[in-house]
Amino acid sequence: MSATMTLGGAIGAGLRQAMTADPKVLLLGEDIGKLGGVYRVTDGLQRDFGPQRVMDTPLAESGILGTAVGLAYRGYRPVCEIQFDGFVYPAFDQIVSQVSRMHARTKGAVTMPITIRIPVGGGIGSAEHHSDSPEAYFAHTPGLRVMSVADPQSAYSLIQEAVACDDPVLFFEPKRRYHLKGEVATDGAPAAGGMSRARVLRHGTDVTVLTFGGLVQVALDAAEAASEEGLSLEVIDLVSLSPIDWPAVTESVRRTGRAVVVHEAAQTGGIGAELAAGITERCFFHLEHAVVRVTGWDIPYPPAKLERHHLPDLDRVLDGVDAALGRPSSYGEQAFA
Amino acid sequence: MSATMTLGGAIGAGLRQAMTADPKVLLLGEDIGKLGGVYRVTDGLQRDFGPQRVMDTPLAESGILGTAVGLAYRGYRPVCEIQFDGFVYPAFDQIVSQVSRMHARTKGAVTMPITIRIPVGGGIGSAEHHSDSPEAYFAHTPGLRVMSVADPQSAYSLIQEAVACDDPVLFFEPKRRYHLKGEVATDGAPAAGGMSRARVLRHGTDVTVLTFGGLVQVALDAAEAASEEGLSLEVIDLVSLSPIDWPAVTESVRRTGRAVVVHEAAQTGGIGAELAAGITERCFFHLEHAVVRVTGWDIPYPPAKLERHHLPDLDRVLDGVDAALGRPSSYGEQAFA
Amino acid sequence: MSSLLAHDTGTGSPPDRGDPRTVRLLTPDGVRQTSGEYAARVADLDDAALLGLYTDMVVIRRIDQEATALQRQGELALWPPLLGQEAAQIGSARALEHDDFVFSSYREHGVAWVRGATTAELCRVWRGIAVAGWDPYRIGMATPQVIIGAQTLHATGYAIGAKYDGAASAVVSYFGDGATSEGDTSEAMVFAVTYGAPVVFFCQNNQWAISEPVGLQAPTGIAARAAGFGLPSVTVDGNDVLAVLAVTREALERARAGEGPSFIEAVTYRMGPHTTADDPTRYRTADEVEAWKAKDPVARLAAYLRGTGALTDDVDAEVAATAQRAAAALRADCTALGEPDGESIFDDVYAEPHPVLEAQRTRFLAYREGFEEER
Amino acid sequence: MSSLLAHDTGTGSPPDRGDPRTVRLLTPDGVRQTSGEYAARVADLDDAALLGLYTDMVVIRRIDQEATALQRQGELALWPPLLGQEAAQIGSARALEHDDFVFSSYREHGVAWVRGATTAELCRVWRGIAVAGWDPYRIGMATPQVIIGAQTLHATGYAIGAKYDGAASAVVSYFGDGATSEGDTSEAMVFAVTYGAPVVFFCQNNQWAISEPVGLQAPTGIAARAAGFGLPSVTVDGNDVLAVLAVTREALERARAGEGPSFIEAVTYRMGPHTTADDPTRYRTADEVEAWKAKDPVARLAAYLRGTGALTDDVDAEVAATAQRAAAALRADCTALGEPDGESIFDDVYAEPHPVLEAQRTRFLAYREGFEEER
Ligand SMILES: Cc1ncc(C[n+]2csc(CCOP(=O)(O)OP(=O)(O)O)c2C)c(N)n1
Ligand SMILES: Cc1ncc(C[n+]2csc(CCOP(=O)(O)OP(=O)(O)O)c2C)c(N)n1
Ligand SMILES: [Mg+2]
Ligand SMILES: [Mg+2]
Repeated sequence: MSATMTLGGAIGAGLRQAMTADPKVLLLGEDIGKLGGVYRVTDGLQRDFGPQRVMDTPLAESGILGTAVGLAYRGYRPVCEIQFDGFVYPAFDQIVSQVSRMHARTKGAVTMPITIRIPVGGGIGSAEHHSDSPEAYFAHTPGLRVMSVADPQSAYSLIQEAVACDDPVLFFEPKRRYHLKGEVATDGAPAAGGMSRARVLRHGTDVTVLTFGGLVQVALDAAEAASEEGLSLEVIDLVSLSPIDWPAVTESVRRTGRAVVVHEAAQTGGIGAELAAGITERCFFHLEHAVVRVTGWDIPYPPAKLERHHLPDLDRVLDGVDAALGRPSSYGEQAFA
Repeated sequence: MSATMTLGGAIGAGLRQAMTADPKVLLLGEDIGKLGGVYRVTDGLQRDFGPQRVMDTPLAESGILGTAVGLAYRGYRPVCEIQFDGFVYPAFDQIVSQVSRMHARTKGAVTMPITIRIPVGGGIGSAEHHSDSPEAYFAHTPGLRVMSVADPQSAYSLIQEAVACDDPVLFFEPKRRYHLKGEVATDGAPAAGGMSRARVLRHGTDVTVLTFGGLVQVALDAAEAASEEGLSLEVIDLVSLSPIDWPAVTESVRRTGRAVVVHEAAQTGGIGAELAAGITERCFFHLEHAVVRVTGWDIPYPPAKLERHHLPDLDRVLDGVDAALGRPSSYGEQAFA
Repeated sequence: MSSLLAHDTGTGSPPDRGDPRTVRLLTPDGVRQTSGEYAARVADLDDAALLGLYTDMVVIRRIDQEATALQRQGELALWPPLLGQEAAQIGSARALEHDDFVFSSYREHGVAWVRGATTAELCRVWRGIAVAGWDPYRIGMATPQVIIGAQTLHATGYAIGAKYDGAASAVVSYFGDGATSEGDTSEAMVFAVTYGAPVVFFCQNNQWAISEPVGLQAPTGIAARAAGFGLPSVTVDGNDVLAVLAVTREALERARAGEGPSFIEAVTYRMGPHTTADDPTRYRTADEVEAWKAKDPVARLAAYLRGTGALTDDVDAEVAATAQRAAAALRADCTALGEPDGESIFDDVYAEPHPVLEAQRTRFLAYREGFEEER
Repeated sequence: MSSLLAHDTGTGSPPDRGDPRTVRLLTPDGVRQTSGEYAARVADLDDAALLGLYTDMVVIRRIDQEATALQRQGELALWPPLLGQEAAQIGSARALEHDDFVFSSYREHGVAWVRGATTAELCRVWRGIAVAGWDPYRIGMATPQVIIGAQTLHATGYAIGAKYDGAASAVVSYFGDGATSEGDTSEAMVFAVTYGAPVVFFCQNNQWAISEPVGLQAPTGIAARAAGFGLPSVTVDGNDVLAVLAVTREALERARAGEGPSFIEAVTYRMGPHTTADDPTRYRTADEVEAWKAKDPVARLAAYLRGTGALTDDVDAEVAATAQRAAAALRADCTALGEPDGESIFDDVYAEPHPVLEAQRTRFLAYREGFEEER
């Protein structure tokens, strides 16, 4: 069976599937019930599963996560929605000190199969605190898994895997892709590989472009544009940001000898830093050039009308590719303090 | 003038100096008044400056930081103490969404000269949540400055610079070094370089060892041990973790061609990732080997009796140095997933 | 704690939510209460003054309407309408002195207007060209806060600072019913009480936090919660501009007199959507909205002023013209707002030099230059 | 809200803090109150049962003392003494049923003891060999929580789950006076009320949060704060084991009957230091400590039982011997606790396979091997 779905709709369908499969799965978050969430991802679920399994919560993110910890303690499998990326920080303590550590703390006696769904990133002309990319904070936190989806099929399959996973999972949903439509197979096993596996979306030989979530399409577009100039880019959707699928990354970069990492978050200490460090550790003698980072600048997310100056786009990806190839680019000496 | 002080005492003396110099400086935190803080860093300050300038606060870290934002708005220069590293997370939202963004948000109209003092790190046999190293979270956050001190003289000078800085500063104080004694010059200009400058503590030619805070002495000891084997290690105390003093780092690594980064925090996404990425970007053609990371493992901080297995020590630093030199070490192929 | 609650009903009409303690000085039909403690606090308001409040409300409603239209036309990215909350905002803001300070949420256009924000400044955030509309120190009001509840602590800290300075300034923090659930709001009350901060917590209980009814946040009421923290706490008819003015004056007076913080729950209603991106028909009934129309804050004052004869058709036409001029200015100023240069995103991130960011700026400029050359 | 407060004084003796609403069933001199609502709730406790409570308190006090000694001798890294809080902990814990669940802070050794933690389990955390002492599901009690206030939300979530399961289980969350300031504690009350969670918030107001007096956290009182959130809230003499048992039974009954959450403030005193690392003479007077000695919870019950004749010198010697055996077991079990293998730090970080961490484990093992070879 298959159906055309938006990315948001696919997550909703995946959640419905997960709730049907396991009565212990329940959702909690702000406005997720009657309204179906501000992005309508949970549309219809409260109607069909009732207010106990789709809980509109008080407006308190620490409360949502702390309550989820207790529910998990009791044997439930809570799926928390944080309304926007920028609103996850009030829950940071519960995530970093409780959710992530409970299994280790109790030597495995207590599992925390909590999924934390977060609409993420910019490119949608939104208000302050509605376009953050906080994934690096969580990828640096032991005990958590972090992933991001980029297309409806992955969204449908991987949300189910995330919910079924006995570890806590940060599940980032790129807002700018919510309305993207695609064909989704709803039967059979989930997409090959599973939630911790990267996916090579385009094979290439000159440079490996690594990205995830909202910028996957940008990278693919850049690869298409580059091919017109005779350049062959390999594009990898990392999917999993913690753990990173190193075998897949390593295999590709050893082949191409050059890597460009693309993300929206600030450069310093972003996922790109870990990728650059880890790639260099694993592929040093295969590398023709330092790993190049094409990222958001080290600034608070700018106002909507200026976000295009902040966000990596096709041209900035190509600029990074130029840098990786040792061609003229903006990555000159003076670009590094 | 100079005096012998512990590192903790030097911070207290620096704070006293800052409070004397500027009546707008005030301190707030839990137990910092009558008790003088659990590490006695603020000992005597409430007695001498009164409870308005040394405020014992209710037990609420978000409250402390949010109140500091308001005080800064009003023209004060608040110095907040977070009692232990692991208790900063409840304040994460105020730090990341407010403190760090207010100056940019208001186009410079409102400054946030807030210093956030945090006793940091392990090695002291302490309880859960009392040995965290959260610096990478803040170094990834635009708008913040992050620093760590390692000796009494730096502590004395740099706490004053941090307080005088018009930007918010995370000021990490390594707990395991609080009782370290040293001679502190209390007159004259602050130590050359200032708070954003790294310090070369030991000159060497074979490998550059980069570290900060509680592990500076470990690195120096390792360098001493290595020198007995005829190896010449350069040891750099980064001091500033955001911004990193790239000119100093680059100069050294270009010379040695090899770098080892040492920190206590989890490896994935730690400061070491940014250093490895940034060094490789700047020194790729000078590097003889990938930058090696000697860090805490990707685990929640272990119980006290096991912390020695987690923390980089002299031998693990030397193991990393071996890896950087291409000698046999634990950093074989199989050590990278 | 119950002694801390203000109990003056100020009216004989049936109270909202069956609560006999709601302060009201104007009935929905426009009958003014002239006796009692709270009435005395606004006894100085003659018809001219009331006409001033009325004008404010009509103007801000018109501005709100125009901004909503500007959003529909693509000139604004988003707008959170205040429709229905004019009395709560104008009444409270008009109680403020110049040296007072406001920390608000995102819907307080009426407060900003009274504090002196220009029409251009009202638009900047929502047009997406800035994350702040104005210089806070110029108008004595912080820029809109998006993180729910965060500003309650800022207000408290500012108030503590004002107290330390020996200033006569008081601080008002505006927030919604939903915000009362956030830990920050509770912590703010704790800090305010502990330090006796001259801060007024002004909760506009507009019945909804996006799609969530207030009963989900505070099934047993909001004002009582504040009283539990030790704050003098009062519930006021938030659609009664006079009553709102009276209770805010009282709270500010208390603050300036060194008697510490207090809490006001203004019971009102968000007549429109949460923002222009919201569809309230998904979560509330037309009947409910209709029922609240009967309590319209502007109509209520109009009815009273019609009764006294102060508001004639001519006067009302003048007020409407004033409002229309404001709306026209809003439109003109909004559409004239230029877009800042891209490079400005690097400005003001730090107050002091930051070499890493400056290097990024260099790269940005090199990139842009290279890019333009290519064209 | 005041109607939600429990008002049974249970005694004619002058109340603590001048509060006529503090529940007390045993005066400091050991006179038992036998009439009134709360007395009725513990009317089933005959002398034998009371002797059981007495034994619990003596034993846990002795264990606490031994643990403190073990810390002084270097066998434990740290210990947070419960001295003075025996009645609050034993009285409340003895009200629990097997299927109930506890989420506590770090000082609740008495509660853990009653729930069935072994002497070895009491030591594990403080000896530094684990960050949790026991399997929560075995004894129906979560492991000690260090982050102040965090466990109040866990308790609420667990209670919501129990309610969804249709279980008769109730949940108790223990925390201190200081914890009432944390946003999490307030949010927990909000969630508990909204969902009618069968959870009891049990605040041991021991007057101090390290060096900070309770007046810094809640100048106007703690129980009223909870009442403001809509929780039935009661203040109890926390040094009166009978009264504590009575109010906890009431709250648990309410929870099990589907009547939702409630709040208990047990007024008690931390007789010792905050932890063995603390020096309380820096922040409080000897007089204060002396004054509280007169209200000693163990002595009080002893006085009563001496009066009824149930506690003779012989019986007391037996109790002391029981306590001594527990202390000896604690010492033996503590010092016998082995140190886990270093490699175990990689265990259980994840429940499912994690290649990056497993590679680090490989590196760790390679390092250790190489290191051992070198020797
Ligand atoms: C910390 C945080 N969580 C969630 C949101 C998303 N959000 C924006 S407005 C809103 C509802 C606020 O309701 P209320 O406080 O009653 O204010 P109102 O909008 O009614 O004026 C929510 C949930 C946010 N801005 N900040
Ligand atoms: C979030 C957090 N902040 C600070 C601390 C440090 N700390 C440990 S115990 C304590 C005082 C707690 O006081 P209270 O809640 O009254 O409990 P008590 O120790 O009196 O039992 C503090 C501040 C902590 N553990 N967690
Ligand atoms: Mg509202
Ligand atoms: Mg206490």
